[in-house]
Amino acid sequence: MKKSYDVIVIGSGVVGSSIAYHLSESKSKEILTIDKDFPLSGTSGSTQAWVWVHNKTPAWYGELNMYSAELYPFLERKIGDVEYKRTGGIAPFFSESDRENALRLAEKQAEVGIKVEVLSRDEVLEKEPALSHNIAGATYSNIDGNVNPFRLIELYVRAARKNGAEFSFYNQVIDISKENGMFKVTTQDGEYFSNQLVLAGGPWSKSMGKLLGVDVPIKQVRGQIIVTEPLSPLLTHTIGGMRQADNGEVLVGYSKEEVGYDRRSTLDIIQDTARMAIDFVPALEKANVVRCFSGIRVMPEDGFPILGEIPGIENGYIAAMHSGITLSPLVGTLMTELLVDGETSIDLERYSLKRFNTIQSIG
Amino acid sequence: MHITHHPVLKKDERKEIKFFFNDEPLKAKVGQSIAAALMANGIKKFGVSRKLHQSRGLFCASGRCYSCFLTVDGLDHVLSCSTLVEEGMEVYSNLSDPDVRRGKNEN
Amino acid sequence: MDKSTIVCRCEEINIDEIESAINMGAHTFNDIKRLTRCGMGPCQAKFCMNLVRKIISEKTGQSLKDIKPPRMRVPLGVTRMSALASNKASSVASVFGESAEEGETDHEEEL
Amino acid sequence: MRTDLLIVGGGPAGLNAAYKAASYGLKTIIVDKWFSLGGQLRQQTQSYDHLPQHFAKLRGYKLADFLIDRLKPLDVTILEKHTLIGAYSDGSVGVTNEKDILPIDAKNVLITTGAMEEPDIFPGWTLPGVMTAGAAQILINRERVLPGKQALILGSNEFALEVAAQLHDCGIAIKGIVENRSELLCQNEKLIARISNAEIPIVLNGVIESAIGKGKVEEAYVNHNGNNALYDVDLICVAKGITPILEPFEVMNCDLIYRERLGGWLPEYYGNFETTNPSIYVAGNAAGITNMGGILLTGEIAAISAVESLNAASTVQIKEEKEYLWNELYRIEYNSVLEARLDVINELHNEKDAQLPPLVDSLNGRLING
Repeated sequence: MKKSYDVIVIGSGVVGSSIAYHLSESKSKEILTIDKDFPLSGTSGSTQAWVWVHNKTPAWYGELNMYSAELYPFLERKIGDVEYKRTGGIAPFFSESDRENALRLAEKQAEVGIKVEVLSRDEVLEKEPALSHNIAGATYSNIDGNVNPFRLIELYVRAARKNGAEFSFYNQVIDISKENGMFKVTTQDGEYFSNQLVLAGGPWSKSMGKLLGVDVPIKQVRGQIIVTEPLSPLLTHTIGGMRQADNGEVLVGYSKEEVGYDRRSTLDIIQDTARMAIDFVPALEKANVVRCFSGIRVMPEDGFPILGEIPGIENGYIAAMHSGITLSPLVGTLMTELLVDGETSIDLERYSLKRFNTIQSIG
Repeated sequence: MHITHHPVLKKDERKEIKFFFNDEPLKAKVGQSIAAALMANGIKKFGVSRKLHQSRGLFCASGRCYSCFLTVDGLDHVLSCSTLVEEGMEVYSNLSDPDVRRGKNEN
Repeated sequence: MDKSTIVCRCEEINIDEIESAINMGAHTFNDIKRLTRCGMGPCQAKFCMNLVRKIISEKTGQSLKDIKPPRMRVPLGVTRMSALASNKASSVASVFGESAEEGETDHEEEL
Repeated sequence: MRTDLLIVGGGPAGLNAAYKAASYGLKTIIVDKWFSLGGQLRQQTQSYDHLPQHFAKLRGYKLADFLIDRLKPLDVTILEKHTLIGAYSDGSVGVTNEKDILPIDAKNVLITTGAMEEPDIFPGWTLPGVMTAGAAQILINRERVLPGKQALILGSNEFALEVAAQLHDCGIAIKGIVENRSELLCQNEKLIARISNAEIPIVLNGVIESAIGKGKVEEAYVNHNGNNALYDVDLICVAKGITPILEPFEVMNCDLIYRERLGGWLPEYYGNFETTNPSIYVAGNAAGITNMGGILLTGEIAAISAVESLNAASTVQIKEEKEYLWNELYRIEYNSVLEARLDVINELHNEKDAQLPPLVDSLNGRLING
């Protein structure tokens, strides 16, 4: 392995791998991606992996997600089958009083071109007959879908490697400093130098930022998921709270707890989640649950992605966000533009770390 | 085959009952697991694996390997090594993924 | 042994597939599991655990004492959803609630 | 549901622990995943030699009956067909009977879930007719069903030979005991003699190349010293040893440790058999693979620890109990197992800077001095 690169990306989750892949496509950079574990061992490997747009608000944030979702079919043609399916997304509501909110959402999203329909109970059940007859209605959009996160990240890494990008796994970054204008990244396996540095550490972004003297205002949020055995085809859409994977497993979960990096499954949340599964899809009561898992989500303090240059750190960049699966094709594209050309086709000003005003010192 | 004369254990005095496998009537002893009752009738293949469609049957008999799944009284994927056979029980091979919408709970 | 010999009975993953994942750089059971689905089926790696650990050890030279078992989770054994949901009246929040308020920021879609 | 002691697993370790704990007045619950208590003893028709002094020599299933019957007058609640499913965030545990989940708030939890059989692989090992030796034993002795007519046994440890002999006695023709090493693993001379008298062939330096058949095993190729031979068999029993069951410890957040001589990964524990999660204890094969005497005694030691933690007996009683039990363990358990067990205990006490119980400490010395 070399010692010196044009770009070092720290973190090989869905965001870091996508950046490495898209950068490698530009054929203009020598790239090293370093991960303390292995791709999929963190947040990106413990997700339902919806590609979800329709009720992301405000509309400008929904728009960003829409652009990214639109990139998936093209991405798949380049890196291979990631089991991306534009199933359409259904977000059911159980009370008629929610219809007004739903209509308002549809109106707002229409302004940026996201088509959201507000469905009656009968319309929902026609689309998705397994849903409970107790629902009052749902918002629906055909832009939503899902992807196999295991395939997605594996293929990002494979494609990037094919383009010459290097990866170093099970290699914890211990220190970052600047030497003669270059970043010096010290890891448990050695020292590496680069001109540009991208922090893509997901929930670990905060501690990475500390190495540069920068506060990255994110929280860790645990989400617990239950997974059934593979079932005969039951759900055809991505439902707000669950989906059926290609292999027939149904993944259910919608919990959030702030418990740091604790990834245990607790019976309290698992039981709530099982109840929710049956409330949404009564037939699931007969399904066998095979496993549960939990993931630590990244949650920027205001909820929106942190993307772009790190203020005060020349040639330092950050990409930390919730919804990394949905956003990864677009984020990889935009970060590549930024690192290669210095400007992006979508203005990232609103997503800059600057908005938090939390720079402590220049590392 | 049932063991009628066990070298150590006393005479088997368990009552005989009838159950069905793929609609065929079979005999079992009270207190036997479904898996054992099928083996007693010479049936070893309980179903097929989901990817390669290879034959599967009893493997660990301890409720841990899940190779012995069967459909029992309308419920798919019942662990047959740890479920007791009952009079009149209707048991079917495990040939496909469970269909949770089938039967009485359909909404 | 024939590389097409099954290691994981549930997901029907063979020696070759596990070795490919190791070649890609995965050196722990959990990482191999996510790449191959080995150990993700109903038995949850109970039977392939030590078989896979042995393959990792042979391929990577790591000692068996350094190769941890995969993460094991609730519910420990296959359990009906109805049993899990018993004694519970309320369910967790739904995705719809997230969009109900304009500017609501706590998006949580990709659980 | 509240209790002083929740025992997960109603095999010999759990049953013996329940008796001891309840004798000192601890309100005790046993949950067991099976229809009936007794664990592996239920299908053991052989009797055990190395038992503690306070046990009579009995066949396995009779020993189970004895252990269960003596609980009857005591305050022990038995929940059959219940399994541990996980832990709540308040520390209570959930057990399920596949219909409901019952939360149990226990002051102490003792996990005696035992061990599981290790598989071995060869092309065709997933065919019906290939099963663990334990499964075949369950079929003949608990279910009273013949699993086949002609069998191969893969592996040559004591359990492999015991099952081979029992299958033979039930009328199954054992075509061979296949061992890939150059000698038998079993060192029990009586058992080896039984195999020899039964004229069961032993195939050393042998491996099963493949099992073949349509829908079930019909034949198997065995490679013996480089030559392939075809065996006409409908049953292959895999007996490659056992390893502690781990998943209850992982969900209870107990740290694990690896010791080959104890069967692989197992929970770490202190000299009182408490795991790294306070008030969660371990005993029996789950605490390292041992013989029946070791299983019974560790259950009892763990029970005494729970009794001690609740101040349910006098210091003198506790001391006497422990002295007797540890001395018995020293007498009965194989040296290599006891050494490895003490090593686990020493390591954890060192790591946590906790003082070793004097008895354990003295055993360290006795083992070193032989």
